[in-house]
Amino acid sequence: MVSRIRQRQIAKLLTSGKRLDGRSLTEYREIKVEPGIIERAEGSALVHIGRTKVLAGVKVEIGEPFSDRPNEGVLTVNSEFVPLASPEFEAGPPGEESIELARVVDRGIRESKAIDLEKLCIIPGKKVFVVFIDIYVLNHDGNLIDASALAAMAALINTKIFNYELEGEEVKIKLGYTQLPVVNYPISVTFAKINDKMIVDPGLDEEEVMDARFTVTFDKNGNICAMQKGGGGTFTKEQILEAIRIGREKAEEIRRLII
Amino acid sequence: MVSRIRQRQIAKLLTSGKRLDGRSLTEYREIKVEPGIIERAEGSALVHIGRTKVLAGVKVEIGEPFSDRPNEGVLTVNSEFVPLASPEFEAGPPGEESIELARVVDRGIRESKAIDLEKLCIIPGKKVFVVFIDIYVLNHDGNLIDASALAAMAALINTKIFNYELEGEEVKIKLGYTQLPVVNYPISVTFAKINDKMIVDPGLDEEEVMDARFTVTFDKNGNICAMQKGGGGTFTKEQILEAIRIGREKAEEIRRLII
Amino acid sequence: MVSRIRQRQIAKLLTSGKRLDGRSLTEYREIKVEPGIIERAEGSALVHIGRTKVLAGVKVEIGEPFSDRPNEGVLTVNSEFVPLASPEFEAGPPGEESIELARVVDRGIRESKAIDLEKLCIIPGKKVFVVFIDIYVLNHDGNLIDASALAAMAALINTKIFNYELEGEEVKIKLGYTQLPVVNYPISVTFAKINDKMIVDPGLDEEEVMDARFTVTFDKNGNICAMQKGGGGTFTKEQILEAIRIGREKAEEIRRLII
Amino acid sequence: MKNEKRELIDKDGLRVDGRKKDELRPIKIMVGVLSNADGSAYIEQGKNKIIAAVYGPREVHPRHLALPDRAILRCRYHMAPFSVEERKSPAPSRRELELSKVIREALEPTVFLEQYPRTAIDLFIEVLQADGGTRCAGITIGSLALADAGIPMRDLVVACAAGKVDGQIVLDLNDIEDKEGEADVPVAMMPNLNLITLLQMDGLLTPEEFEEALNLSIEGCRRIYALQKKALKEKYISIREEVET
Amino acid sequence: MKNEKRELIDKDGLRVDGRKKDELRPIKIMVGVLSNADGSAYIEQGKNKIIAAVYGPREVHPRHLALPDRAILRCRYHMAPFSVEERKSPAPSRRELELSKVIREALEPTVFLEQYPRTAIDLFIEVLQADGGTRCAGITIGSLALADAGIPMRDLVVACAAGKVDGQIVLDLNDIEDKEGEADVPVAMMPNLNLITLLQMDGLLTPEEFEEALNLSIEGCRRIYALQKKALKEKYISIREEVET
Amino acid sequence: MKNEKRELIDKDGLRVDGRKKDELRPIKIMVGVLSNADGSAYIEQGKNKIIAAVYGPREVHPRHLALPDRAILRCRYHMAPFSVEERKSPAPSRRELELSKVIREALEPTVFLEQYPRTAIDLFIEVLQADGGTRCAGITIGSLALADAGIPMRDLVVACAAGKVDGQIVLDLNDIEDKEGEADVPVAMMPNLNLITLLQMDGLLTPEEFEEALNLSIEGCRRIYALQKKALKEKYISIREEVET
Repeated sequence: MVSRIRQRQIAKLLTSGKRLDGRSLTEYREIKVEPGIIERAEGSALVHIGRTKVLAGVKVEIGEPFSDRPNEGVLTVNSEFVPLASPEFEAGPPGEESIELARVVDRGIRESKAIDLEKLCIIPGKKVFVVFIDIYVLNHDGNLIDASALAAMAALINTKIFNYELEGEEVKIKLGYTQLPVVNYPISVTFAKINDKMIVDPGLDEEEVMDARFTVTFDKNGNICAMQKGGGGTFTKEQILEAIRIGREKAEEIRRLII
Repeated sequence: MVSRIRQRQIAKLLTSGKRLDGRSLTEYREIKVEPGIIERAEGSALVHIGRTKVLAGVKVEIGEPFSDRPNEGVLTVNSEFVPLASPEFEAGPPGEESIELARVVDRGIRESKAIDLEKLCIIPGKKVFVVFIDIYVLNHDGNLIDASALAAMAALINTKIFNYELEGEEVKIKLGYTQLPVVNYPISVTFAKINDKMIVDPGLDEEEVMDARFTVTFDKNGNICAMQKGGGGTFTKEQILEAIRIGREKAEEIRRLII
Repeated sequence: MVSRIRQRQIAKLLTSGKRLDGRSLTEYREIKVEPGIIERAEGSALVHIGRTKVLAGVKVEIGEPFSDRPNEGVLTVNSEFVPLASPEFEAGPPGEESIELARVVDRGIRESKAIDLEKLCIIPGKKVFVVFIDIYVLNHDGNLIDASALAAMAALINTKIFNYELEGEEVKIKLGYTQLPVVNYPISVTFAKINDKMIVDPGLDEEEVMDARFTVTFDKNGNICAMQKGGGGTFTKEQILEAIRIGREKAEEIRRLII
Repeated sequence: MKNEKRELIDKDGLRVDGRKKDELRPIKIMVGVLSNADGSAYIEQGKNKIIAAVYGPREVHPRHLALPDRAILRCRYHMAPFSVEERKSPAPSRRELELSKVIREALEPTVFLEQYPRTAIDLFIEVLQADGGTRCAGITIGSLALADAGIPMRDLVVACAAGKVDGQIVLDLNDIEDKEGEADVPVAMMPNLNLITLLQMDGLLTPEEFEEALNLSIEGCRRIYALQKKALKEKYISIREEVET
Repeated sequence: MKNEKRELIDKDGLRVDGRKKDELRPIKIMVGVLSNADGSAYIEQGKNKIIAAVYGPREVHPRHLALPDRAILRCRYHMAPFSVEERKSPAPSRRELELSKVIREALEPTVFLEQYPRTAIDLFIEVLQADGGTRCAGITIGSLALADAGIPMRDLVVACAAGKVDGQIVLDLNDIEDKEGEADVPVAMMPNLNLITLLQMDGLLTPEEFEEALNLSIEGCRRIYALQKKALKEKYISIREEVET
Repeated sequence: MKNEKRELIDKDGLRVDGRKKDELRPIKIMVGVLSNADGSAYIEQGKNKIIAAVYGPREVHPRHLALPDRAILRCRYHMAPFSVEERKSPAPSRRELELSKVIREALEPTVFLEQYPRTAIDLFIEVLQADGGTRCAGITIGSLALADAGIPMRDLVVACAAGKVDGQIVLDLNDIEDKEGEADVPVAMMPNLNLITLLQMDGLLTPEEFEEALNLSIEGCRRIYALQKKALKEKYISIREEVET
């Protein structure tokens, strides 16, 4: 836990528009994207935001479609806060933070229709491709949502599916690979509110003193495809609208790192 | 926990044939049955016994029969002691009290053949209706077994199944509904023994001081279809036989509330 | 826990080549094998090593083969440390000791090809016999691995499968039984190291003071088919090689008890 | 969301259930409906039927979860197996776990947690029948159950969603609109303090559409707030009547 | 229960295993069969093979379960995967959880729990082979394991079922009679105090038939009680022999 | 294991990945790769990509697990869902639980646990990509992560497997060799003290073949030990450079 002294220090700096690590209020830490580092996965990417490290891996398998979407492939997003990444993380089934993160990332991808799921149908109602995105947090230094959403998208862009042909209802694997049909590029931008100041990309020390968190996800056309408020604090309407204005620009910048 | 003073008070009153709330030893609290309150369920009923409130919902789905009963539908009874209902209840998988309750209710329905399960067969050995009875305790003020058994029966009586026709082995839903084939009406009557006195329909304060509990379930013909002794106390043979005599009358009275 | 005094006593005796119960360092306690005691199981055996008692039961069911072994039956080994067997055992899902034990027993049987799994294929890729070996520890007085491995093998040798014939893809059970095709007889021999002395078949009191444990499993030809070091201590290469020399002889002796 | 299978707004501008675009569903709220709980409330909003109960402040189990300087607020949002079209397993789903978290965080800002150090305040929300917008309705009665339990609060919290259906921004989506519409924006707020305590969104909206939806949600919240106050008042009147008679 | 597929009582009044209506299956009981447990017992009743062990009085984990004024009695009834026709998953089923509860409550009345405050007495019953009537046989040896552990008791507890098969009331149902018969009434009692400690019933009986079945169960209990005492005595004799030689 | 489908060693004595029989796969080791952990290390060995982190000595939760006279070493070996051909469920498998145990027991002998009574030292090993021999590679970097965390140790622990492939004893089996070969012998040791801390075997070997495999494993360990020391040194050099500049 960051001490109260640290908290006062962070808050005081913010009133003069500064942050502990020298960033401006609307400045991200350095972002680095390393796609394709897990050769055995169909897709993968390691994203660094400052010292935060998140690895996303994509596996593609053949499975059944949902009964109400017989012509569409299936997308599932799962997230693991492995205890290696932080002294606060514990082994065991995903906690609420991890589930929330996975669901926010999932919504961004799903609502922006980032994957053309109809192209993943093999036999309508019977066989489709199931895309598993597994988010693996390796080092938690704040802003896991943005890092995870970016790693997931970079991994999807990087994903290849084996070619196949049908013999009756049997799927026969053929030589070669095809790119996963990625057609939109949602990008999450997360804000923290500390003593009524809005800052972008909170580091862990800032998250520990923040009042509340707000994530907004933009698709490639600048439309909003997901939002999530977190933490036990509040926002004014004006703060939300300002965050959306700033977030839209930030999303544009970050998107350039992956396409 | 009811204090020892309360316990002595309850016991003392009982020796003179009285109870804290003014009831006689063989008198139920007021029973109210509200069928059909969950429109989205195939059947439902809310039962009040005094301040005890139990909601039962019935869902009907298509599933597979048991391999040793290929011509019969499937009945499953589940009970949830949701923490909303009592400071003693905890979230999580059902505890032994909850499992016992569900199994006693289940036995009463099953052994009295309350549902004509053969009428729920769609394709022998392959497709049958599966009837899920979910018992939801909303406020626990004693005698959950009787309230739950009654709510379950009232919900079953109230249950409608969609009409269907077969196209080959596909089940096509048609317009309209048919009543679930309910052909018997088991009713549970529960007794508590406190200082060698037998009382009917124990309230929570009485349950907290009782030595043991005894439930007997009667079908519409006055036959016994389930029994369950509970609690770490004992009964004499005479107490059991007396409880059966009284219970049979009580069951008749209560049954009139639902048919 | 055995007190330090006991530990010193055990260690001191060992330096003069003796053990608390009078055995030599390479001597097993009395071994007794009672096959077939669970008539309802397809195979079973109760093994006593001293006061250690382990019951193994075999059930055979029809199931699906693994997709990479379409022509082979399936073997699964499971072990339960039921709380009846020791004050240290707790109810619940198997702990790491129990899982390790089951996996070591499994490896011995699997790697020695003790069961001719191809003979357990009914319809390639679709239906095979699944052999469940359940190891039930009834009294834990040390050396559970050897007792379990022996009980599992004795139960397999004792296993009969119902006769069947195929009607299309339906399996019809016929009169009579056939012996499970057991073609090899792996035997485990376990050593404990206490103060640099190697002893065979450690009793519970010896296990409580041992530095490390080493199990080696031999097939009927004297070849090694499984090994497992356990415990937070070490071995020299010479100790391992000596254990193998001794273990090979012991395995021969023990094997005679079951074939 | 978003498989436009049928027309959700007709040529007269009316929705599948006959409502106008900025119209709430019929709402019925009752406070103090359960005798065991320290506080409780019940809501019917359209076909939603939801009940909430508060226990606490009370001792924390396990104890190491207690905080030395304030109470912990815990929340469990849960759906009855029979509350939805296809029977739901009673085990909490990932969706229920997420909603439990965001509901708790929507109510936390209003509770004076520091008044009850080392205790827990437990809120249980049970969805008995679901018809779209259950998280908002759950927050609306959750804050009433807290009030009914006598927990000191800065303000009530009230929640309402707006969304986009057939290209138009509408208030308080029902189940069909939620599933087949284009976007859903659930909002919770403290109406007197004008502070947003829950904000989520899924679907696809331009920033301008979002602002319109946000404004409409806030308007909906204000209307439900009036119903909240009325329900609280009715409870107190009935208590006064009981006391006086 | 109750699909009358075959004749369960033949024209000579004999049952599928050749017994008369009021005849128990062959029973073999042994006390003190496990070296680790504080007390243990083993029974074969028909093809049932069941073993029970008691540990305690011992420390309670987790500690908050301990009671200041008496011991807690805990019971786990569990079936081995290979004990039944189709392999049973080792995870406890709902049936096993219910039986664990009623068995505990059948034995609780006899134990002087107040003599061991803040401790636990653990009874583990493992069904190695099941042939109908396992709960009763489990209670019968459970009370012997308690006695063997030196736990002070008011009386032994003994259990036996009666039931209805082919229209007739019979004693001590085996697996086939239990599955295909019309009713089963398991009863446990403290024979010297004449008190019933377990009573369940499933099937369909008139009150008169029930009374007949109850009386027959009690008669069965009395006969098994003689075997219990004999088994206990044998244990003590063998100990005395050990001591004297 | 052991379905000889293809030739694993060609006529020139080269293996499927072109290695000679006694040749290790390319190995890259880095120490101190994670900022949160007290110690960490990363290895690539063939296509294996594995990361390890140590937290501690730290407080033990739950507390009753703490030991009065020494630290407890805990170890979790875990595979990422995407690390293997077919997606692995994130819940720990029986294999992962066994490996966690043997890895812990392979490292325990080297740590001076008695220096930190009542604490826990937690080692987490995450297999990001698996290519055969992950337990050995995990031990190799596990001991580096312990060293990086400043935990006092008797020696490093280093691990390597040998095995039998196409009838020949070879070093450091890759995934294909592990699955299709005849035997696998993973070994861990403290190289300076010449003590074996892990030894497992599956497959089929004569005692003579085993001895050959054991000797080859030990030889492999010694070579990897040199790489361990180099990686540790590089970490310290880079720290010194940081400090000095």
